[in-house]
Order: sequence, then structure tokens, then C-alpha cells
Amino acid sequence: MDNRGYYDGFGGAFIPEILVATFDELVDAYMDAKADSGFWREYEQIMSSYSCRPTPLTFAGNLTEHFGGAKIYIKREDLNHTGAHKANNVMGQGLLVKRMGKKRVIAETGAGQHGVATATMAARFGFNCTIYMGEVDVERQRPNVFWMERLGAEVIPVKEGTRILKDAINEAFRDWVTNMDTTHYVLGTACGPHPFPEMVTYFQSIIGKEARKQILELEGVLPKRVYACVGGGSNAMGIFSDFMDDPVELVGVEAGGEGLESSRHASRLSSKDASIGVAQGYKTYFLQDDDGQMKETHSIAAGLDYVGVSPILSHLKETGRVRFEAAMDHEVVDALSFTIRKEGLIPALESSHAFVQAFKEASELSGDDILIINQSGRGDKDIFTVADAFKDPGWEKFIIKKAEGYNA
Amino acid sequence: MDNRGYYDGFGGAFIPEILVATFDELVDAYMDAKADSGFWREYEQIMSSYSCRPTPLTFAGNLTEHFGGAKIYIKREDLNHTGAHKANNVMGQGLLVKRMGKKRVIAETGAGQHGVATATMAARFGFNCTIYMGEVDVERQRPNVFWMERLGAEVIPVKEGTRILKDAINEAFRDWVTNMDTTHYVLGTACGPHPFPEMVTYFQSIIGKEARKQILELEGVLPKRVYACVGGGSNAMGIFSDFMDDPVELVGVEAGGEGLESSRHASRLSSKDASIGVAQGYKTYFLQDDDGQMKETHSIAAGLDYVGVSPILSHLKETGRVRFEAAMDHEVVDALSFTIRKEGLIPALESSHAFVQAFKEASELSGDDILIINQSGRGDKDIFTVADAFKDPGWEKFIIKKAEGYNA
Amino acid sequence: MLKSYLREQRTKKDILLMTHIVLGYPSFKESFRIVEEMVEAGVDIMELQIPFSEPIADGAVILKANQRSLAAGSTVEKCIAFAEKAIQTFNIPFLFMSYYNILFKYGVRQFAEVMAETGLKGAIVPDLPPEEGAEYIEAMADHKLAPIFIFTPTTSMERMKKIAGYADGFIYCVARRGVTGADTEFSLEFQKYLERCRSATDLPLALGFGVKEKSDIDFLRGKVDIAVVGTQTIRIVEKEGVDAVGGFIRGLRS
Amino acid sequence: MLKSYLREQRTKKDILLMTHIVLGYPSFKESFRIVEEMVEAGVDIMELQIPFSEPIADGAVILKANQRSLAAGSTVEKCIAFAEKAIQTFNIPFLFMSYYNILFKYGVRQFAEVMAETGLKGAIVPDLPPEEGAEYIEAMADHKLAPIFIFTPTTSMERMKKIAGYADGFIYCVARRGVTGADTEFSLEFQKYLERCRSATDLPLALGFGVKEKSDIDFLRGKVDIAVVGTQTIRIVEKEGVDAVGGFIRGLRS
Ligand SMILES: Cc1ncc(COP(=O)(O)O)c(C=O)c1O
Ligand SMILES: Cc1ncc(COP(=O)(O)O)c(C=O)c1O
Repeated sequence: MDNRGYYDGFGGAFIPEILVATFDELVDAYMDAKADSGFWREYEQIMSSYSCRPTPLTFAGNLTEHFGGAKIYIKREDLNHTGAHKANNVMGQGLLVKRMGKKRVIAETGAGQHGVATATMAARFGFNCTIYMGEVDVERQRPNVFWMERLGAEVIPVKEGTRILKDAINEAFRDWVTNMDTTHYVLGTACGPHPFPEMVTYFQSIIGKEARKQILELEGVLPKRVYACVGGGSNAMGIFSDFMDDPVELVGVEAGGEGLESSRHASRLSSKDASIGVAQGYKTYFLQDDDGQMKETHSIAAGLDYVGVSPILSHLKETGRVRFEAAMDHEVVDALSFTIRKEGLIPALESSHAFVQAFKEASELSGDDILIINQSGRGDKDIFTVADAFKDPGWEKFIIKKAEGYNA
Repeated sequence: MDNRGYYDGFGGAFIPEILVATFDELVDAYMDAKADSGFWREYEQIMSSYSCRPTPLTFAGNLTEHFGGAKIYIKREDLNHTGAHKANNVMGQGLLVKRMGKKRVIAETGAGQHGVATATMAARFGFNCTIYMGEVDVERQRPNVFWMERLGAEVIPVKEGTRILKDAINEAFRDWVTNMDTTHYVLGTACGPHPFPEMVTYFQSIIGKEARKQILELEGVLPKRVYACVGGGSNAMGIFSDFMDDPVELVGVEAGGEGLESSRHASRLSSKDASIGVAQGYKTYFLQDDDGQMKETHSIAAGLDYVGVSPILSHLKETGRVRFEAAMDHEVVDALSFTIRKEGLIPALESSHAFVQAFKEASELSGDDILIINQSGRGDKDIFTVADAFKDPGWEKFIIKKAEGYNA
Repeated sequence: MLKSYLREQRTKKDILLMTHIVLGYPSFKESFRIVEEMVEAGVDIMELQIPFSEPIADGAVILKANQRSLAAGSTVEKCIAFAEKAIQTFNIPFLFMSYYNILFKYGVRQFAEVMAETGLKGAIVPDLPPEEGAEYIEAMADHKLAPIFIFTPTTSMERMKKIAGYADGFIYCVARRGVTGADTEFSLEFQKYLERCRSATDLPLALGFGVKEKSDIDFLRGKVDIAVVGTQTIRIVEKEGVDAVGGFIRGLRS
Repeated sequence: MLKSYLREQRTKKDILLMTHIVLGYPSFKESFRIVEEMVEAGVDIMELQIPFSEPIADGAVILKANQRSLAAGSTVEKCIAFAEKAIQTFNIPFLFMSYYNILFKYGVRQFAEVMAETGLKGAIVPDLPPEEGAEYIEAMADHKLAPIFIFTPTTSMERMKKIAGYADGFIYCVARRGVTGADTEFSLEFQKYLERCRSATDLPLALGFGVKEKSDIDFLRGKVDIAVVGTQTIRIVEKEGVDAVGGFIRGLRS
């Protein structure tokens, strides 16, 4: 592996020696596929026949009218099979796994979204599948665990560390260094050692390719700004990548949690709490202490609750090509609520972060300007969190009654 | 209203006199729209930009291989916005409401699927929205109630009668006869008085139009058989209608519940328990006693748990054009489970009825034959039912813990 | 025939009173006592509702009465037997009121036949517009029974005339939008509606939906031939018991 | 220099023993007593692991030790102070073992400097392949510290030779796929792997991962220069207490 995936100092492949050969193989398979003109077609074909790509670019007429500024368009990754952009990445990696002749996939998951997507891909391709999930997440994201198990995946609760996403990643690596001959690790976001940031971006770039074509067809002009939430950075990189050379402002929105001053957040690029470090195989901004120990993070959106961030985004932060903002938990619930009410769309809590920032800025812009928000996933998966945020008494009664039935 | 929507004696419009003018207006608006060549284009446009039509026709390679007979294709209505074919009907009727200049919509709902779809449409179009839902269904389908409320709809629990779908329909009619000047009743299936069976079929026919075109493009030949579940009959009519004049066998699958001999089912066309009658404004087969009183019905799938059935399907039953079968609750759970495992698809419990019958027949057919199954909706909405069917201990623990949190 | 009987009664009273009960609610025995109270209090004609599981034109009170009656075991047969006994006992005309499925399942012709044999004078079927009722209209005519049809505030003059052509006995004018049991505002607009009804037919006119007290009847006097009291008597029975019915009825026209 | 020291020791013993501890686990005090026990029992060289929150190359036992140590308040500073004291007290070479972020955050050059000042002889950084380690390699060389690199069964001969070019002190040969703490099957294939390692470099070879009892050491004798015992001593401490360590170590080579 000569190109080690560096973006002006961010990235790299800090991998245990035992995995070097595996990464060499992966890089080769990925480069081969990328060079094969038929591969992208095959990828597009499976995404259009198994998921429903191209996903629509929906004009949000009511939101546009309400804010009285820029025209707001929404890229509908929520309509993907399994309900989020995660499908793009897993199906792409699935095709690579087939090329490499491996028979087993593993993945980490936080919210469970990437776990469900990977288990789905594994069912479809006939792979064995093991999903690592922090014990805390297993408890709070039970519905996704249920579906992963139905899909035939083994879900292993990770009981070490902070028992959330980053610990699941570590555990997946531990599995991988043991079973790399048979196994591919389907990393779920544009993080981790090279080639993952580049490769995940490559598969997710289908979002931006479509969105750019769609907006030009619909409006004949490029958008003024594009908004995406940033967890690991895959949906953001996915929609940003095709606008990179355009005069389009790109805005990434991180989890502001309970506020950037509270230390209860997951803002790596928009807060002063992060610094450059190396962990989980790559160099980027991490929320870490002065010794380099990773900190606990917080977000209402499990999928954004992560200490690291794509090295490509760290690079784009430094160059100023992408602007980063943070949205606080309560703002996120408000934006979600408002979007449901106004447009009949239910963005995931993760995606709702992007909506928060777009809503803050829409009215500053003129009616000729266009905003695109990436709705990375659908929010009905978040009902347990959202209902709690609303303190919905009907929901609580329902759950209590259900529980009584089980206790009886 | 001269054409009263009769299909060889089934159908009609048995409406209270107070609604006659409203139905005249509706029939006019519908006929006008149908005659307007731009209307269907407008409809297709909104379905492709707001939902993601055309939905894919997915080749189920693993199921095909497993059964070793016909090639199995799956029409992916689960990928619609809001997760089911119900979106097609509500968006179509929404366009009509706009044409009629009304500002309020009402709807009945059983599973909650149609209620969520209607509330979504209302949010999008800016209509006021009231949803009637049997009290029993409100209790068991709480997640959908939660989303309807978030979407801005008022959900009214119907406390009369058997407190399920049919009672919600009655209550919606009671609202309508009071508020018809401002209000349109968005009936959710191909039942009720003319023009609903025809009109709902018209909007749902987009499924069959796409599927027919897709299979000809993919395979160059027509399918041998097409399977759809039958609640009120809208998804079945939707996919069947474009194959009506083709040499294609059409198979409707009703809720066999605990068995056709058990009286705990909802099979109007495939059991001997139903007879022709007139209720809820139309003539069709109903599950009723000798006096004409409607019976209680049962299905594991709330969306199939209904006493009546589309008059058009009753007609097609009599002519033999459509074959009707029933799938039992436990078969449905098995087929659902198997489909998840094999293809990574999660059909709704309703849709899984169609899968049951297709699985029974696939291996009898040859490798040159093609089956299409209509996956009318996605099953993740059914987690509370499916988890119970599997008696999943992890799920029960999760719910009990949640409840403890609320009780604390 | 019903029509001529009503005309004759009108020569004696400035407004007639039609009441409505749901058979078998609270019980058949009490239903009979209610009829008795009503007849003794001077009611001129009665609707006997055969309960149906899906009474879509009825409001909450009558809906509940239908369901309770069915839950207690009412059948069409028992309703017919009840009507037979009432007719033999009391000297006023009785009508059946029900939804079309009850007739349809019984057999529309057989239903008309049994009505005639039993001595009923006609029927009100609120979910059967004349366009759907060819068989019913014919069968009723064959047995000299009055098919009562309905005018509403949304019915055009043209349609009123058409409906009147199918009707016999009287026309049931629905006072307003909505189902049974809600209040009606007896406004100027309402008065115009009644004038339209009047000019569309020379059949006697009955006015129902929301008639519940003396002032309503006073308002209707001179405008229609029959005032229909439905939901309100059920409420009286529920609140004050069967014995209160007679006094309530007497108070309406006194 | 480490390499020559090890060569010299090998002239006295047919196999050397390197042990590993996680600093601050169960506590710094106990860590020190463990070192004491080990040195007294004849251990030839020790790895002192500076705990890290994300030790991806370590298995469950060492992972937990890392976390407990951090939870109890371990810092890099305390680890350096510990090493200083150990080096002053005991006359064997000590290495640091940690993940790259610890060095990176400290500053790679500063880290090498402080290691040299403290008297450490080298470092093992399992998530730093030589390709990523240019600065580290240079800094280590500047301070005459040995950067220990790793061979694994999946490392090609070509790559082994390349790695050997960057390495100093000795080569850490990982016995098998996987993380620390699992069993290793010392098979024929394994023997071939060691032969490949041997032919790729003339640096001393250490073999780690899964070495836990006398028979393992016996097997390794003559094939490698150093046997590395890691996880097993942590297990001994956890199960039998610090006092059991000396006996365990002595038993390995007796
Ligand atoms: C819907 C959704 N959006 C966004 C994310 C964040 O990931 P990324 O930043 O890689 O897009 C997740 C992660 O689970 C997700 O589920
Ligand atoms: C997913 C799904 N499929 C099918 C049905 C049954 O309705 P229909 O027979 O009108 O398609 C429902 C009704 O709620 C549904 O939600």
C-alpha cells in the first residue's frame, strides 16, 4: 500500500502488522473495481433494483415559503432500503466482498442503522454476519438488534470501554485481526484506516452525483449551499463530493448535544474540545484529553455520537472548503418536529442536525438561491428517542401496558 | 351520478341522501381529472419527487434458488414514502382535494398505515386532518398514532362497535355527513361507495403499470402469476389492473387468521363464512351473520382485519379472473422470517400473506416461469407484533425496562 | 294508505308527532312499555328501528342503542314479532326503520311481504337512495307499503322532485347536515329549505334531526306536517326511565 | 544498545524471557511489586504498557487492564515516573509499549527524549507500521532507542526484510492471527513461520501471543531468542495475587 490515503496529514493507515496483507488485498480489490468501468454500473444497478436509487430530490415548498428565503430542496436518502444512506456503502462493500471471495462480514454499529444495513446486505449476498454493538447501544436500540437477528446476524454486545460505538469498532478490529482470511470488515463511515475513508466516500458519492444532476435538471443552476449532518462523515462526504469543484458552500453539522460549553457533545470540528490524534487506525480530530485518551461523547442522535471524524473532513475543515456548525439536541427535536408538520417528512435525528442549520440560514438568502439538505435517513426508527423527547403520555402508557403484558 | 360503479352487481353507492351532492362533486372532480391528460403526469411527478416511484422490481435470487421453480420478483411498494402502497392513493386523492378546493381531510385507519399516509399528505398539502381509529387499534398501533399526531393530525379513538377498522369507517362517514362542505373523506382502500373502488384502483394502478413495464424490460415476457394480499383490496387491484387482459394468473391472498374453520379469520372471498351484503356504502362479500350483522374478524395483520372487500374483487372472484387463497397467521410469520433471512427484505405482515402463497406454488413452476409478489409495505412498522410472534426475550426485557423508566 | 291517513290526521291536529325507538333497547320489554307510553301520550306514528351493526347515519346515542340491543341478542325475527304485537295492541301506524343490509339479507321481496302481513305501513332505509332501490320500491308498491325517502339541505330542487316521484306516505326532511342526535339551529336559512321541500312535493312532510323540545315543535307548526322526535326520547329513557316518556311527549305539543 | 545486550544475555541463557505488564493495574503500587517479583524470578526484559483507551490489538484481559488503570487515574506522566523508578531499582532493560496516539499527543520527539532520559531502551507501538513511523524511527535513532517492529504469519518475506530494515533491538514475532490473550497452536506451520522470520533478519527474535506455560517455552527454545509472556501474568495476578507471579515465572524455564 503506497498511497496511504493522506489528506494533507489527515488519514493514513495505522494498522497492526497482522492486517497489512488484508489491507493490501482490500486496496487492490477496491482499485481494481474502481478501474473497472463495469463495476460502477453494477453498483448502480443493484442500488436501483434492490434499493430505490436514484432517490428523489424533493422540493420543500412549505418550508421554503415559511422561511421566505432560499428554495429548500431535500435529498431523500431516507427512502433507501433499510431507511438511510448506510445502504449505499454496505451494498458497495458487499460487491467488493464478492470480488474478494470472502464469505463473512463483520461490522460495528452505534445507532444500529449500519448494523441493520450490513445484516441486510449479508442476507442478500449470502454472507455470514457478525455485528459488534456497544452494550449501551444494544439496550437503547433494541428494535435494530431485533431486526439484525431476524436477518440472521449475530449481534455481539461489547461490554468493554464506554460500551458504545467506538468500542464496537475496536471489537470489530479484534475480530478482523483474527479472521481476516475469511472475513471483511464493513466499516460504516468514512473513517478508519485507508482505504475506508476514500472507499466509503466513493460509494456514498452516488448521493452527490444524483443530487447535482437533479438540481441542474430541476432548476438549471447549482445550489448556493449544501447541508449534511456529520457523524463519521459518510453522508456528508457522499453529498459534498460532487460539488467540491463548484462554487457551492458546503456545510457540515455536528452534534452540539447539550452545548459546546457543556462537554456533553460530539463536535470534533466545530468545537475547541477536539485535537488531532491517531486512533482506530487513522489520524484526525478526536475528542480526547491531553494524554490522548478518548473522551465520552454525547448526542441525542446515536449515529453522531462518535469521538472521531472522517480525515477527509478534517482536511476540508483546515482548507476552509467545508464550514462546520453544531446543532444542539433541543434544536434538533424542534427542527424534526417542524419538518414533520410542514412537509410530512420524518428525518432521522441525525439528519435533523442538517435541517437545524439550514433553517437558521434559509431566510438570509434570496429567493433565487437554492439550499439542499441531505436527509440521510428516516426518523421512524428513532421513535423511542423522539417519543421521550416529546414526553408523549400516550406512548408511555402504551409501553407500560405492553410491559405489563410481558410481566404477566 | 349515473354510473354507480357496478361490477356485475357488486359495488354501487349506498349513501345517505345528505352525501349525494358531495359524491356528485367527487365523481365530477375525479372524472375531470381522469380526462385531463396533465393530471396523471402531475400525479406521477409528485409520486416520483415526494415518494420514490417507480419503485423497483427486485429479483429475489435467493428465494428463487431455494424453491427451485419459478423466478421470483418482488414489487417494492415498501420503498414508498411512509412505507407502503397507501402513499399512492392518498397523494392522488390529495391532488383531487386541491382541485375541489377543500381544506380538510378525514380518514379511517386500522393498522395506522393509511392514517399516517393521510396525515403525511395533509401536512404536505397544508390540509387540516382528522383520523378515525378504533380504540383497540389506537392501543395496539401506538407508534403510528404518535407519528400522526406529530404530523399535525387529530386522532380520534372510536369507542363504539368492535372498536376496529370498520367502526372507524362508520365514524368517518359520520364526520363527513356533517362537514362535507369543507371536507374530503380519503378512503383508504378500494372499498366503499362509488367512486372509491374505481378511484383508489386508478391511483394504485401505478403499481401494475410499472411492474408490467419492468418485467417486460427485464425478462421480455409476462409473469405467469402475480400475488397480492387482500385487505380492502387496493394493493391487489393496483398490481392486478394492468395485467387484467394478459394471460397472467392473478392470486389474491386473504387473512386466514387461525384457520378458515376457526371463524377467527378475515377471509371474505376464500372462505364459506362470507355472503353478499350491503354495508359501509357498497355491495360486496361481507363476513356477516344470517341477519346481516357484521361479524368480528381476526388477522395477525391489522391491515387485513376487515369485514368487507373491494366489490371489484368480488366481481373478479365470481368471474374466476382472480384466484383467492388464505394464509394463516403462523404461515405468515414463517414467510416473513424466511424472506428477511434470505433476501434482506422485511415485508409487512399484510404483504407477507402474498409471500406465503407464492412460496407454496413457486416450486411447482418451471425455471422459465416468473412470479411477481407485491410487497405492499415494509414490516419494521410491525415490530410490536412480530417481536411478540417470536416471543423475543431481548425485546420483552427492553420494553419492561423502558416501562420501568416511565413508571419511575 | 299511509299518505291519506296522515292527511286525515292533519285535519284534526296542526302538527303530527312521529317518534323513533330502537327495538330491543334497553330490552324488548321496555321497548314495548315505551311504545305504550308514547301511544297513550298521543304520538301519531312510530318508527321502529331494527338494529344494525353499522348504522352510519346515526349519531352516538342511537348507535349505542343499536349495539346494546344487538349485544343483548336482538334479531330481525324478534323485531318483526315485536312489531306484530305492537300493531295488534296499538291503533297507530308503525314503520320499520333500518339499514339496507337487513332488508337485503332477508330478501327485499320477502321483507316487504312480511311487513305487509305484519301490518306495518312503510319503511325508512337511510342508506338506500332511490337509485339503488328499484327492487325495494317495486316490492313496497306491490304490498301497498310506503317507501319513505329523504330530502336534505344539500338536495337540489331537481333531485327533490325526482325523489318525490319514488316516495310514498311522506317525505322525511332531514333538518341539517350530520347524523342523528345533534342540535339543529332553526334559522332563516332552514325556513327557506323547508319552503323548497314544500314546493317540491305535495306529500306530507316530516322533519327530523334535532327536534327535542316544545319550542322546536312550535317553530315547525305550519311549516311541516310531522315533527320527528328520535334521539331525545332515548336520552329521556336513559336519564329518567321509561315512565318519564309520556310526560315528555305530552309536553311537546301542549 | 539493546540488541547487543540481548545477544550477550543469549550467550548465558538458551532462551530469554520478556514479560509485559499494564502500568497502574491493579495499581501502580502493585505494578511495582509485580516488576519486583519478575525481576527476582529472572525475567530478562520487560514491556511496560502505558494504558490507552482504544487498545485495538489487545484482547479482553489486557483491554480490561487498560481500562481499569485509566479509570483509576493513570496518566502518561505517572507511567514515566513509574518507569524511572523501576529503572533505578532494577537492573534489566525496560521498554515502553503503547499505542501511537500516546506518543503522538506527547510529541513523538519529546517522547523519545523523555524515554532516553528515563533510561528506557526502546518501544513497541503495535498500531504503528513502519510506513507511518518515519518521525518515530528517526527520533528513536537520535536517542539510540530501539524501535521494535513486528512480524506476523501474514507478513511476506519481502515485507519482513523491509521491516527489519527499520527495526532495532529485536523483532517481535506475533505467533498467530488475533489479539493478545488467546491460545496459540505451536504447529508445524508455526515452525515454518519462525524459520521465515529467522531468515529475514539477524536481529534477535521475540515470540509473543499465547505463550503461557513451560511447554510453550520448551517448544520455543532454540527457535527464537526471547519468549514473551503477556496476558498470562495478568491472569495469575487476578486469580492468585501478586505473590504468585515469581513462582509462575520461575516455573517457565526450570
Ligand atoms: C441516518 C443517519 N445519518 C447520519 C449518520 C451519521 O453517519 P455519517 O456521518 O457517516 O453519515 C448515521 C449513522 O448511523 C445515520 O444513521
Ligand atoms: C402494507 C399493507 N398492505 C396491505 C394492506 C391492505 O390493504 P389493501 O388490501 O387495500 O391493499 C394494508 C392496510 O393497511 C397495508 O398497510
